[in-house]
Amino acid sequence: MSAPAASPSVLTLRGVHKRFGDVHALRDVTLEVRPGTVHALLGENGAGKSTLMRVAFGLVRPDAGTIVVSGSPMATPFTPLQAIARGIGMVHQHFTLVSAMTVAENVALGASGRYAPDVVAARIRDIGERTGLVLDPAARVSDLPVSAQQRCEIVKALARDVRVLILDEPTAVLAPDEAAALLQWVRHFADADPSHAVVLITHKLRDALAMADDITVLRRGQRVLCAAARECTEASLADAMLGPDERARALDEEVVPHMTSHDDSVGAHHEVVFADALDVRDTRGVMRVKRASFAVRTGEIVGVAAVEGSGQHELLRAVAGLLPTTSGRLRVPDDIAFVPEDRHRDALLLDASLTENLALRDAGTRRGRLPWAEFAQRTRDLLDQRDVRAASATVLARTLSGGNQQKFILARALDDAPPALVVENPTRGLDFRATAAVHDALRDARDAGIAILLYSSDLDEVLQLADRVLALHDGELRAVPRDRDIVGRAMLGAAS
Amino acid sequence: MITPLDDFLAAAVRTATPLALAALGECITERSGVINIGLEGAIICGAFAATVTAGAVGGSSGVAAGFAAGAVAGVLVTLLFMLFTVYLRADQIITGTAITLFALGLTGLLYKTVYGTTGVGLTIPTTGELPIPGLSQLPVVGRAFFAQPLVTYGLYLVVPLLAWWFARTHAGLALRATGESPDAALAAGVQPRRVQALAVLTGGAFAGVAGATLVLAQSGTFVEGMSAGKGFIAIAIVVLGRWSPIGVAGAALLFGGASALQYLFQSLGWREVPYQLFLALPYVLTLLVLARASARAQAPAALARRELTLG
Amino acid sequence: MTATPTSSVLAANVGREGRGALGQVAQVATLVAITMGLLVLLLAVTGYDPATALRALARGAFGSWYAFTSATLVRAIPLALTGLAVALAFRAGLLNIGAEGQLLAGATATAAVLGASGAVPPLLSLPLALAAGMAAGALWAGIAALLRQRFGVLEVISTIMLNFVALYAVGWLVRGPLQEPTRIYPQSASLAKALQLPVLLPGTRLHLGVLLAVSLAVALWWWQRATAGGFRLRAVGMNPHAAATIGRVDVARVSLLAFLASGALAGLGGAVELTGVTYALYENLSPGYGYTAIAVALLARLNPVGVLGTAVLFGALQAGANAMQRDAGVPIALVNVVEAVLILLVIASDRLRGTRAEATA
Amino acid sequence: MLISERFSQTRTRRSALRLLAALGASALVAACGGGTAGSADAFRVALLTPGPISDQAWNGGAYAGLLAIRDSMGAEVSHIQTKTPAEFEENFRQYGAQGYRLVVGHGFEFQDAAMRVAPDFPNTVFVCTSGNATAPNLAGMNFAFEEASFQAGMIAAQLSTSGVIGAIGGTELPPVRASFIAFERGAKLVRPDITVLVAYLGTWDDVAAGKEQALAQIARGADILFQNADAAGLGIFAAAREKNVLTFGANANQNDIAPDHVIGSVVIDLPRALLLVAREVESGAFQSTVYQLGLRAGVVNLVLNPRLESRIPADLRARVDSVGTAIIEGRFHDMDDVLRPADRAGTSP
Repeated sequence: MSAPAASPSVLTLRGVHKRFGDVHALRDVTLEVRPGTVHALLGENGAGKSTLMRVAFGLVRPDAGTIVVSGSPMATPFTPLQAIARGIGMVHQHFTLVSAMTVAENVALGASGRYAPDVVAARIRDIGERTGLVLDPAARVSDLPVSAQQRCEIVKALARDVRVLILDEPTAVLAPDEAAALLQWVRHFADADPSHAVVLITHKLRDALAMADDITVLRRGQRVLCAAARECTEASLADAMLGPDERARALDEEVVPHMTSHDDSVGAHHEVVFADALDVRDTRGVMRVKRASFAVRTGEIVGVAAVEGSGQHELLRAVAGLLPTTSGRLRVPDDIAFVPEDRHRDALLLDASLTENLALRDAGTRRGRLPWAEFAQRTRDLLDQRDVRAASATVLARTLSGGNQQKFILARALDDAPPALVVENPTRGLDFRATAAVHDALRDARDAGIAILLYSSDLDEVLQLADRVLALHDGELRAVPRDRDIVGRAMLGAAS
Repeated sequence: MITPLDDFLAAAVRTATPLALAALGECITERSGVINIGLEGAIICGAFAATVTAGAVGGSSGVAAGFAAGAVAGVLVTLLFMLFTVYLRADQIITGTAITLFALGLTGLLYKTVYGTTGVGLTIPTTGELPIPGLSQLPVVGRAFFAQPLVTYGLYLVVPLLAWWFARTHAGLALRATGESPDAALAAGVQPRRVQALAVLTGGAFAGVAGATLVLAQSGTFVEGMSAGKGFIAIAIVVLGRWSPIGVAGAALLFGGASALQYLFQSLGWREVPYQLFLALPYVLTLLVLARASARAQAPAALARRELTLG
Repeated sequence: MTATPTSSVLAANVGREGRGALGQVAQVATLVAITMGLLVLLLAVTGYDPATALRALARGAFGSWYAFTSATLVRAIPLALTGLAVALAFRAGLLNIGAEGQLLAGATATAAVLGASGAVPPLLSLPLALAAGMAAGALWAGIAALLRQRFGVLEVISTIMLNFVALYAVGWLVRGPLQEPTRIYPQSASLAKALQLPVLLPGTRLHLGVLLAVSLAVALWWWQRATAGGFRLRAVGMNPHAAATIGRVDVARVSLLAFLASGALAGLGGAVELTGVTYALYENLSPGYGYTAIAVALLARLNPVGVLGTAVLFGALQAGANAMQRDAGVPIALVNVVEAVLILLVIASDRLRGTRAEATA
Repeated sequence: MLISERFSQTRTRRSALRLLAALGASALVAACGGGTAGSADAFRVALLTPGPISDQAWNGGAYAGLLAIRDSMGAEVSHIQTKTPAEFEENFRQYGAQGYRLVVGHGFEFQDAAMRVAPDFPNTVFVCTSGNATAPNLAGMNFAFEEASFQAGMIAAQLSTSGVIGAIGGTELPPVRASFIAFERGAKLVRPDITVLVAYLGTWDDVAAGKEQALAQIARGADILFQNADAAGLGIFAAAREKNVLTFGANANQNDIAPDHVIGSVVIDLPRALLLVAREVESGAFQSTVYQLGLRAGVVNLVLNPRLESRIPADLRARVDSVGTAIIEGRFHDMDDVLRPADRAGTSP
């Protein structure tokens, strides 16, 4: 415990418990944020970081625990409005802006009484001058680029005289230089006023060590570490985040496993996917991929590195045969498999059985009666062989955990050994164990000779898995060496 | 000199009044992301409650009481809809259909219970026209807009007030945000459920007043099923008016005008055009307008969505 | 339950509803019982003798062979066909509220074809007329389908609009082009005996339509469960994005076909009602079958065979309501309340169960 | 399992089951033929109306007739409001099967169904108002509404100061159209230059529509309104009251609905008409025919409102009465071309 006398904390969460059904999301978690500091909240996906902060912001009602703001406790339950009134602001990982409304309207949202656009606009400009977070108050949010939307989120919080700012993975959607600028600003905000503080939710050790004063680490809903940043090292944090046994695996993963010497055993590396001067427009007719040329060969993973909205969404769908190409040449096998990033939206019939979900693959081309008995058998085989934890083939897809859903989706895609596979953000939202399982499955598929085109918004994941890397910037694709710095610059469009 | 145009416009405004009331209420409701197909039920309940109350109280205070009762009845029947859709998150279309069925049946049943076989006749006190001195003498628009029952003048206040409220109050922002993105609204400190609940009930009150208007400012009597599809017309009006109060008022006037055209044509002796055409015209018009892309762009993004928040 | 290949087929399909057919029937029975309890209360409150009224209700619906076949089942036929229409559309994720208008379109086309079919032998003209009814229903639904696909118009709104347009169109037609030859009454010419749908059981009004409804329901049930096309329909209804992305299903095409098929079923409902019951086109041909159909489909959990059961239930309710007015003086409007309460109870029980399931998930 | 899931408390479950059992029992009782109301040999009369009997007009009048049969003949009566052709036949058959002796379908729309049903129930007499079909146990009953409408037109024309009068109908049904033509001819007889505005609402229930159409006609100068619109007609009275013009009631005596604005009503004495046929049926004197009931039978009358009667000059009154006498004596032929041959084919009692 830190000494309370010198600097009473601006935000304290004590003994927070939260269960979702059978899952203990948070167990007796305590967090103290000192004034004028940046407090990094570290943990793997699913460790409970976001949930904890949603508790602090009144979005999640805890089963037990107290929340104290600037010395006085919050009456539980409380609403985000009450949290805001007490000077807490939260910027969510997935933006919570109303895209049909203007910046000013979004900033004003949540207050009461009369809304005067001029006053709010002046305030936004004022904040812009003070902080460098410049925005056009009259712009519609839907017209703004991602980085401006992020600024809008922060300005929204600042406009309410927020003293404790909670940022949930703020750099996830930003390009590296934008991310760096943002973190600089965060440091500046914390230093500007002794009543200020920032909670930075992240899973990036580097960011935490570089920017934070204090670091709290959560693992599986429990606090496993709370220390000053200067007392921590990457190794100690990794130990805390992953636990001793899993850390070993994680370090293994850092080693690039795919040896080029391995190539000969696969035989002739013919190009399974081949694109030449490919143009792709999105569903609204906007050109998103321009003259892309590349190939994916048997037995390799080609990784695409890009910041959000660079055209990767369209590129992957064009290759998967789901989006028509405008011009250029594209040669892909008919039975190419696709694993989309949004499991619930694009990959599963949540209210159907696993057997029916298996049958969904190729449902568009089947005729006549469906061989349900065969599907059921294949589903059971698949559950056994691919280590998908499900009670039976007849359970609803909804009842599976996220990790098992993704394992099922991947297994389904690989079920009849397709020559090529397109994968998009395959581990989004998965915990460490499930992530490792997905990575293993992808490498196994690659080793079995399948040509894989992979995109991940996590540059580290791309570098971990890919044999070759393509950087995509504003629709323009080029091959780059597997070097973090080079790739990072290339995806921003900087000359190499 | 009173021209056929004057009369036509006056009839259009009169016919538009209950439609505009119901549609403005539905506009509020839909802006919060809920579509209330049970509007028809709220209208008929409002009409019935207004009939019973105004008849029992009598006189001009009876009219006032009738309007109040109409609003209360509209709220009560909509409360059922609200509990189902906002709190149980039941399907809005199906619940709304059931509510309409429920209200039409219940009012029919209660009407017989209260008034027996002879009905209520013309014993209900009504509001008359209340010409505004000066304004009602204006050419063309004078009689049409300024020689109407009080409730119509109420609309002249409500429409701009509502437009202002949508755009210039934080409550209005909260309402629109809830209809666009309940998640965003929630994160900004708005309570989407509460907003939707209040919006739906407000819509019910408006519909109830619309029903009361049918009785107290127009017919002077109650007839089973006298809402005659006006709730559905109001939903079309909201679409046609692109979810904005001014637009809704204009669209209501257009629908009123289509009906008034039928009266005008027949009274001028032009009976070659089948009256069904005039009755169907507003619906066809709405369908045609819907086919224009710009109309849909205004629709609240979360309209009729069952899950309130995605998180 | 251990999954053998054959049982798992069934489980895969039934499992989605989360419980067996027996459980569903039990649930519906419970809800009907609660509704009846509320009915008794309502009758007592409004001053009618519940015992007399309920006896009349039972007698009107099931009291005699005649009542069952000619009041309950005859009503159940259009309810079943429109119920199948709604169930099919809902299953595909289309909120087709327009079965009423599609039914009217079907009846109108049937009347027009039979009116103009003079020289064609009845054996040919009757099927032709039913086909015309289906085509007209599909066409009427096609307007909403087109608006949805080309312009993104919510089908909920467009189908409601189209119901009113259909109603007024029929009102005009029976006073205009389709009016009976003497041009006195607002109705089309009454059908000659040969052009009427044959009565199935002598001494009753039960016509051939019942066989059509039953066979279509069974066929649809089988089709949805066993065939690729049926699975595509369900997949699109459950999640069009996944159907397109993983199944590579042409969602627009499946939606369009489902909408057209739904309209055709409702249109057939109108055609069958005209040729089997009313024998002429009237403005008031439908007492709102297309709206009741929503309840029929929902209560049956969109199961085509279940639709048969709920159609009979609602047919019995309405037949019983007629008897309640005849024999106990209870206003017929009461049946609306009963139907509404039943729908609300179904929704409530589903949602309460759903919320609990979500809470423990 | 499901029930226990839904009602975790056994108490609730038990009562639900009890309710189910009670329901099953009542169905069983009904199925065994128990509980049929009334005795088998009572004289039973049924009425089917297309609209609500609270309209104080066409439907309300017929219901009054039904009650008159009950009260003066001690009959058991039943009424049902039904709007859908599919239900017409069913209800006819149900009444037939229950041994009703007389079943009245109140409107032309019931005729087709009655024709189909009548042969199957030879012991039941079916009567359709405004109908013209006959069978051994099926009669039509036409009301010469136009006779008194003609008289109403005469009064309207003379009382009008503007020279414009109006007539508003629900939908364009044959008897409505015929009476409007009679109204116009009566008016023109008195005042050849009179303008008669005719309109149809397309509905019998939409009161607001009735009022609006009335206002539209009043705006066109009409100061006397004739109407035949049932429930929607109430809106026409409301408009008359608001704009202080005179109207005529129709079908039933509507003079009291707006006592200062209804000059008189073209009344169909439905109680009288229905009693007439009911007595014939009961006594066995019924003969299949198309009843032609008008002034002569005393079934159709122009009943003036005593409060406003003084406005009608004596000479006009005499002229109206003389037309009435001519009609009763069969000397009036101004409407012969309008009415259908079938209407005239029937006998007039």
